[in-house]
Amino acid sequence: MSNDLYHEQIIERAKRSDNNIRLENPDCSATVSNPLCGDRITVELKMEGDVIKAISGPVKGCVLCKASASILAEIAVGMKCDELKSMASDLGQALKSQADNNESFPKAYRMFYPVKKHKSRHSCVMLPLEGALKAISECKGHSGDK
Amino acid sequence: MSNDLYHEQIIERAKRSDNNIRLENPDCSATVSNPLCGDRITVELKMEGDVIKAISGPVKGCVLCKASASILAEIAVGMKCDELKSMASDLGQALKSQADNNESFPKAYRMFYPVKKHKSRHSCVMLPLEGALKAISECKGHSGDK
Amino acid sequence: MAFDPGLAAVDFTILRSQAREEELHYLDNAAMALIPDCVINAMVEHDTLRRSNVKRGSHRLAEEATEAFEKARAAVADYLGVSDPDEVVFTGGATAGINILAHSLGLMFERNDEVLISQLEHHSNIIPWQVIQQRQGIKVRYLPVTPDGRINLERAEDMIKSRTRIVSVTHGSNVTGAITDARTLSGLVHDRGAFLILDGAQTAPGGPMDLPALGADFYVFSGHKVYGPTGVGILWGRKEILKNMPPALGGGEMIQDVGLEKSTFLDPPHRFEAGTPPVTQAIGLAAAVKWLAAKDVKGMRGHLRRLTLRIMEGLTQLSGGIKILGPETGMERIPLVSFCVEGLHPHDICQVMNDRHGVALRGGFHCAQPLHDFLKIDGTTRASLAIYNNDNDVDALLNGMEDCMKILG
Amino acid sequence: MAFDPGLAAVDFTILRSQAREEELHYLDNAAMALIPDCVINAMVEHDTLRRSNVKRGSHRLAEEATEAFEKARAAVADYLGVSDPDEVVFTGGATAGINILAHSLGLMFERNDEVLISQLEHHSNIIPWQVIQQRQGIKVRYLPVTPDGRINLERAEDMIKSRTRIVSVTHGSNVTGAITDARTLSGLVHDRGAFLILDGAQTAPGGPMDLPALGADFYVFSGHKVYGPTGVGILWGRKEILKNMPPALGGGEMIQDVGLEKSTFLDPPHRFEAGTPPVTQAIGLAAAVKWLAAKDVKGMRGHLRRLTLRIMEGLTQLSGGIKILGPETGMERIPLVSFCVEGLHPHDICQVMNDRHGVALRGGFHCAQPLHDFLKIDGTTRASLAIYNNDNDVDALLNGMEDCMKILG
Ligand SMILES: Cc1ncc(COP(=O)(O)O)c(C=O)c1O
Ligand SMILES: Cc1ncc(COP(=O)(O)O)c(C=O)c1O
Repeated sequence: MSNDLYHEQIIERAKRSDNNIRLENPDCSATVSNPLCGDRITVELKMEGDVIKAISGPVKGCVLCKASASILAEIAVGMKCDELKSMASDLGQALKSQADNNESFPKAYRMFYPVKKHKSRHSCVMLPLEGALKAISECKGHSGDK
Repeated sequence: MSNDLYHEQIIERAKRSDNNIRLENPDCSATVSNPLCGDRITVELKMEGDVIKAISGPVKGCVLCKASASILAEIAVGMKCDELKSMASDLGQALKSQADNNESFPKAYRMFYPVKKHKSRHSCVMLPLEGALKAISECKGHSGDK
Repeated sequence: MAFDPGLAAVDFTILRSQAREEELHYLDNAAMALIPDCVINAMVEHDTLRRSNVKRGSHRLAEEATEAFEKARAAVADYLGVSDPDEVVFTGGATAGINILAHSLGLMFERNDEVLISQLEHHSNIIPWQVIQQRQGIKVRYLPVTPDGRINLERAEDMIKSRTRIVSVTHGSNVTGAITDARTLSGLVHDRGAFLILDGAQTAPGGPMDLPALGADFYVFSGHKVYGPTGVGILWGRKEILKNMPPALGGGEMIQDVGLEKSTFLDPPHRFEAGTPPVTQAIGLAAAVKWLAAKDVKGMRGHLRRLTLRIMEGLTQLSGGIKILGPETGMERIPLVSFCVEGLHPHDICQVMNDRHGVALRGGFHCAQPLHDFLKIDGTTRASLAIYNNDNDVDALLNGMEDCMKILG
Repeated sequence: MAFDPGLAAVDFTILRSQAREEELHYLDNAAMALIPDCVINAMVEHDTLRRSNVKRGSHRLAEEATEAFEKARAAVADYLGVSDPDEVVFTGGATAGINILAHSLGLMFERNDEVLISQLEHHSNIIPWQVIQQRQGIKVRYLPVTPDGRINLERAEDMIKSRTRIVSVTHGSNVTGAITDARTLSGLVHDRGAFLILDGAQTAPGGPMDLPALGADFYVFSGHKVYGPTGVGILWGRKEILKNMPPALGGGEMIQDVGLEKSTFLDPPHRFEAGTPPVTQAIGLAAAVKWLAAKDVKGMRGHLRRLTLRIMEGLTQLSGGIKILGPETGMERIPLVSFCVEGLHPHDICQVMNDRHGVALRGGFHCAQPLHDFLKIDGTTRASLAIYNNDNDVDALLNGMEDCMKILG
């Protein structure tokens, strides 16, 4: 059953996610959307130097996008910007790779292995990470350090 | 052999035609061309009232066009404008008709029966007649009578 | 005798059991209909026997290809109920047709001229006009939509002004299913001296028609939605208007004379067919409309009306709050149903319906974002029907939706 | 071992003896090449198994169709020697490609900007620029042609001015057969900050290439001349330029966000693919270039060079005054030969060659009227070769021409 695109773990994760908590006075935020799906997600961050201290924001999206956002909310806190960046890049690579196992996926995202075969849905999984990276880049833009 | 598009009678007729005699002081003239082929023909007329007195003009065209022009030069003299017009219309109809004999063709043009099957070449046969009709309409335009 | 969709289904390899392993309830026909074997065969036959360029007959293949191509034009004219095949222009699709119109008619616009479209247009009938607006300072205005998803024709009378040159609207909405009353609208449009363009992408599949009776000046549609091939479409226009319209796209086979400074052009339809046309696809399209016209079209229409009604009633009965867009049950609509389910994303619905029930649906904005903005909804799920669909497909849809709402809800 | 055209000919139903009763020496390949069975089969397979609209995967068929379509894009990129498939835009043909460029780049032109083309262009690379000229007051200028039918690149240096935005020329002439030295020209063009467009309609059939090495910014070609289907073509462009180019044709599948006043667009290639693309034909085109690439392309080129030479030498030896256009024997040319026979009309030649000898030629202006005006000739007869042509075809041509001149002369 876990080769189904929408397997239980993902659906449960998506249902559990509460995506409407807003941060007060976030340091930065970004909204990204996927015109093909109509997914739209706003990521708000609180930073301490290079480290993510809090993350939240409303998600309007499909099950994959919600589950992915929920995982991110759980694991991003405490991460450095670079770590997040390389995790996003690993996930992107893993989705595109030819390997027929889930080992190249970042651990927290292994449940998304069945998405691999569905190219048109890769962006649903990636969107929350893209939002976070975009928020970070706004942050850096504002604070002036590169 | 006479079901060949280019049968001997047509080729001979085209070869015999001398298409470079020009009329002195024609009453009217018109140039028509067929952009698909590059055929171009100028028809010059001398009129007496409604009757064609002389016809000539340069033909740059294919065998079908030349043969058709040569026939026209032979039979047009003495014709009334309306007669020419209805002959042109008859020929056009005959080329388009479904009949499998040449009886609907104006007598002088029966040699063009095999062209019927070749829609793209109908215009080669029609071009000299169209030139003559255009010349006539110019004539009338100038003399003012309708 | 009742209409038997099975008599159409057998014409499609993809619908015969051997072709695919898993069940297929194809309800995505408004995006693209399946293609019957005889249409494929007509194209294969052309490509293997008469393959050649057209419009000039310098050898036998070219002559045969040209004749087949022009016969295809005549077959489409027949299907549309139009007496002059020269009013039928082959294009790449409905989108290409509207772009040709926007760019060609655009050459005749003056600053501050207006084009009136509607809020329920497909993007293909919005963006081309916005491009002309940006380039030439004309104004694009929008007829509003009624709450039940129809173009509000009551507003047409005062929105069509003396500066309105074009009214361009969908003949049948790919989202709400509403059908535009073209006769009434064309009267209003012509009273003001404007032209009426109908986007027929969703109405052309309905069977042979009497296009002149609609009163429109132009009508476009796509081959792939009328059981024909991709890569081809039709632009129909009234001869008198086409004759005075400059071409915006140029190339071979549409010119009279080419000079270094200026060129002159052939009469329609060739003037608007720049370059080598989609020859094989035109022949396929002709085969498709002939195939459709030979079916029991009246029976098909009744059958599809009945299935549409079953879907609407069945969805309404599901608990969980399904909202159906468009005209109410019983009102005229094309055979499609778009709906929203409170709290569920259309893509999730489509995925579960596909994976667990073999039902092919489409979810999202259906290329009609302004309509969704107006209705304040984030996307819809759409089931759209074609001649081969049957009660089984509707059962699969309704049962599937029940399951879907349980799983995702 | 010598290249055996028979190994290609067997791939074509139309060339296998059973298919047509009469002999066929098809020498009209520059207008349209024949299509091999495997290309037809690839399209039939797609239409019967994966028929669906693309760019959105809401169900299995749609996902499979989208994947096949994007794989086709990658196959074309491979054929062109381009590393990024997103630089490959599917169009309706070469003509559609140039029109897209003219209209899109046209949106970026200012009054008095210049576009430089040449006197040997195909109409498809003349009319689109004349349309923009008329609409926007830009200036179209013409590079002259040398007596042996090449674009005179020596004049390029002073004709490309600071106001020149675009240089758009044929890569291989469909009349003279001359090949344009793109590398040299691209240097001159880029020195002046302009863009170079190559019309590759006649060079694309030459086999897999290294497009980036030519230095051009854009390259267009048609499917039907590379053994692919009608109704599809390719526009290749450098990513950086495509990214900054506004779309001139609008519709579905190319938008980011549609507002009532203004819309934003997707990145290339989708930005330039408005509406449902020619899905099945794109897949056919990919099959065609893969088929061609798998042949002994080097052998084919040598073989076609040899046949071209035989035609040139054979025609020269016929008494009656045949004048061959284009580069002299031995100089590089694409495998076609256009010629004039003193006193004979090209259509008469084509008709007799078809009726009496089964040779398919093309006669007329070949959509290049300005070239014919420049050379002061009323039309030419053209024999053009493809991978399946053999010495038999050349014999038929040469013997036929001898007969033809006897009959008509
Ligand atoms: C109402 C409507 N108009 C236009 C189109 C565009 O058709 P195509 O994408 O075939 O050009 C569609 C198809 O999606 C449609 O539904
Ligand atoms: C040099 C050249 N350019 C452009 C074209 C136009 O190609 P198409 O008619 O397929 O658009 C042709 C084909 O005739 C050609 O030979």
